[in-house]
Amino acid sequence: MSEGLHTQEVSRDTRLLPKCAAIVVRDLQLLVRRPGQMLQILGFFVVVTVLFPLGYSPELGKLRLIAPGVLWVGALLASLLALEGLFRDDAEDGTLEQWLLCGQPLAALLLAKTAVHWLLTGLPLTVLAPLLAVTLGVSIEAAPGILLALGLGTLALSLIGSIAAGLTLGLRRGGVLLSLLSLPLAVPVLIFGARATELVIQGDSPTAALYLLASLVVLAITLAPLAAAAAVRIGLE
Amino acid sequence: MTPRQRRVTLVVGILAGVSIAGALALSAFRENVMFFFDPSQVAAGEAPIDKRFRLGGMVRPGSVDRQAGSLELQFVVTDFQQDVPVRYSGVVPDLFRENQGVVAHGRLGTDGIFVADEILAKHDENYMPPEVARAIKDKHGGVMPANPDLRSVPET
Amino acid sequence: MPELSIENLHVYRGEQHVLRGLNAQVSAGQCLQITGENGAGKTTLLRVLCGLLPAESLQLTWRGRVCSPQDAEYHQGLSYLSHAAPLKADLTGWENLRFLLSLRGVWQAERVGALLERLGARRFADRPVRSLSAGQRRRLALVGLVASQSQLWLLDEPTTNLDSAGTRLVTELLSEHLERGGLAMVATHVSLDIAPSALQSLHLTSGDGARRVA
Amino acid sequence: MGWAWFHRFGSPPHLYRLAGTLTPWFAWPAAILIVGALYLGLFVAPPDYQQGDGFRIIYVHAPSAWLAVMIYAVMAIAAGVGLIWRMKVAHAVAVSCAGVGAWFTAVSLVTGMLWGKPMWGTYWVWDPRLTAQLVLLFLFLGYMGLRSGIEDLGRADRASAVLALVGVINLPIIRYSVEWWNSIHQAPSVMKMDQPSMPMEMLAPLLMMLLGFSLYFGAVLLVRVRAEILRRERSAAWIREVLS
Repeated sequence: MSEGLHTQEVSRDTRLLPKCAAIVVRDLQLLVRRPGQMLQILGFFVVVTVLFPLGYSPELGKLRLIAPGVLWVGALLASLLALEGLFRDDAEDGTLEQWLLCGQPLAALLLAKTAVHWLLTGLPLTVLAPLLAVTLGVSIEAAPGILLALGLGTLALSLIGSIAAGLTLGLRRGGVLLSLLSLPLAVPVLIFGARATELVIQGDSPTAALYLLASLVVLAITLAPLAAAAAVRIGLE
Repeated sequence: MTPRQRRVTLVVGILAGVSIAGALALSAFRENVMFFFDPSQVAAGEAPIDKRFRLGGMVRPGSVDRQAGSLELQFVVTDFQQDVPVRYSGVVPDLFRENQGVVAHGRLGTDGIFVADEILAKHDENYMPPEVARAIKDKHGGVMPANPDLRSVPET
Repeated sequence: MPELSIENLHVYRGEQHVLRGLNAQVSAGQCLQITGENGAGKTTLLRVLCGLLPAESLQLTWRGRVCSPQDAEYHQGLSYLSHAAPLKADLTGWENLRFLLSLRGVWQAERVGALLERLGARRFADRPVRSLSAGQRRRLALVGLVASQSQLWLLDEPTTNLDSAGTRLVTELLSEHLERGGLAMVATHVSLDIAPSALQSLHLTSGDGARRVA
Repeated sequence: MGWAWFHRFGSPPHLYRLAGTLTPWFAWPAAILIVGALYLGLFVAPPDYQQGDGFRIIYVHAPSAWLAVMIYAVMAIAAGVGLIWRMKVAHAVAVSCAGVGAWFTAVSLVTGMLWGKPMWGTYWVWDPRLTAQLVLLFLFLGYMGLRSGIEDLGRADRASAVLALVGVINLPIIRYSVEWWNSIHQAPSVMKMDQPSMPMEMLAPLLMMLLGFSLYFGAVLLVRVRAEILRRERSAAWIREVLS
């Protein structure tokens, strides 16, 4: 190696965005190698939703009434299931440690990580939801509203859940704790999301509830990565 | 970026995020989560036909008509200027009484009858001894006003 | 003027006062070898200096500036290699290195290629890390370390899982790093074959903190 | 210079002694106020014109509901101080709050349910404030659950502090839930300071009870903080001096 004094002369790219892009590319690569986790989560969502007609009533009229709740509880549980692995693998093989040492704001890196996580779990859940809604007697015309509500809602859930995922890093019974910690924080998302979905299904305008959901998403994008960064630092000690 | 620039970016980012979130929440309230109308507005044709909204007012004394042996119920909601007949099927809350505040969720039919799918008895926010309540009612022609001024009540 | 100076370092792990008032200085071109029995706090010391563990008290001076061990600029100048190589099992060695080095903003394909060649890692760089032996993973991690071009190396047992040729390679890389004006803190019991003038050592004993050995 | 008191406050022996001295100053007034308020509320205050004697449960329900929220706020502030200034006794205060807060939340829920039976005809109604209170209970339980899951004390302190601060976002939600959902639960009666919608003879015991509960919380907190400090500093030299 023929470099001279490498200290001051190293040309180091200190921009943040290429690092976030590297995280996105890497997680997509990982998904291609192991699509299992994502499929498991989608399967879980489908099973939970389909159990309701079997356990409650096959009458579409009745099912339509509980459809918003069923969809949201299913999506919430599926997101929680997915969140368990959000930071765990990276923490176990030591790569997450390197994120803390790369000289970039950890919160921004975690935001990128959470965004790609949503892309790989929350978005597929969202796309699946209108189809499942049809099996619950909901008209396909409600699809755009359901897509919007669940899209925003799952994004907020992923962001909020990233805090709990950081806090429970490396703990025994981490999965149970993750649910206990996330659920209270997820209550507003659930309320506004289910409300928006209900209004859509009834054929009313869900605008107000969607605004509130969007407001939660923006707030979560702003604050959750900071809390998650603090949590991850503590979790890696 | 220097640490100082980072801190400034962070603070600006948080402020921007929180204000956007606040603006979105405000637009939600401007949208009005669910429309609320009183009987006068319904009579004036301001309420939408065949769209869910909330109807609020007092239960007109003597208007409650219960079908014996069924949960069918009919009564009239009034704001002392206009009346709206309401039909409801189901269990009503205990505080649902004549001359009490009530909020009904449902749709207005083309026949002018409001079909409710949910009835909420509006308990008023005032706590007072019975004799004070009597005194206030006496002053207001036998009806509890929406916002009684307790300081104006004579000692009993 | 030492590039790195650590003063009054106190660290508790649980109720144990692991490091009690440790002081150390490292100048450019110097290597500080950390020895000590198991549990004496070698790994703790390195992790505290990375900002991965909180210290009860620590005055850290880096390039003449007092800073926190979580400072971004300080991090840009340091590389930490822990016991385990920080590699994703499902990615190939090449993909792993590209990610790690992109994260630090120093990815240069030819340079990494040359380093892989030199560390004898070229032939397995395209295989998923899952299928590699511990020694092969360590070689990949060493490529990442050198390619990150940091001035300060913090190495935790860098020679574990390596054969004697690999161990020699580590000391060789270390010597070159020091010659270029780099600094290193290495926790190891292997005697490091580098110029005596560039080598200091620090012996940690559990119980009464650190004693400095010439 | 002005921060000397702050650092003195942060020293475990000082806080330990201070808490010991202050405890009776909280405990006795608390006992007197609570007994007095119970007498006034249960026997002297007149029955409500609509709810009759049933409304008297407000004298336990409302103060414990306020206290639950207040304790969460105290916990979050202590946790924040501990996290930012790395003050260990602040973490000890935050930990001590969690258990008491969970109890007050549980009491407010149970009394709310008992009140709900005559008011709404059922023990449980998914009314916004009841729901928000339930969520608050989950937050307290999550806080304690997280702590019990982490063995290292320092890590448990910091992790639970982050959770407490995140949970603070929940407090405004409780606060504004009445407007958000606009339901059948009464709007807060006492907060309208210009014109309380409750006559003095009904209001006075309520305020007395609130003050009594707050002082009681203060006393319990001081005792628990002392215990927590003893537990944390058990190997420190000053403990032996104090105990001998």
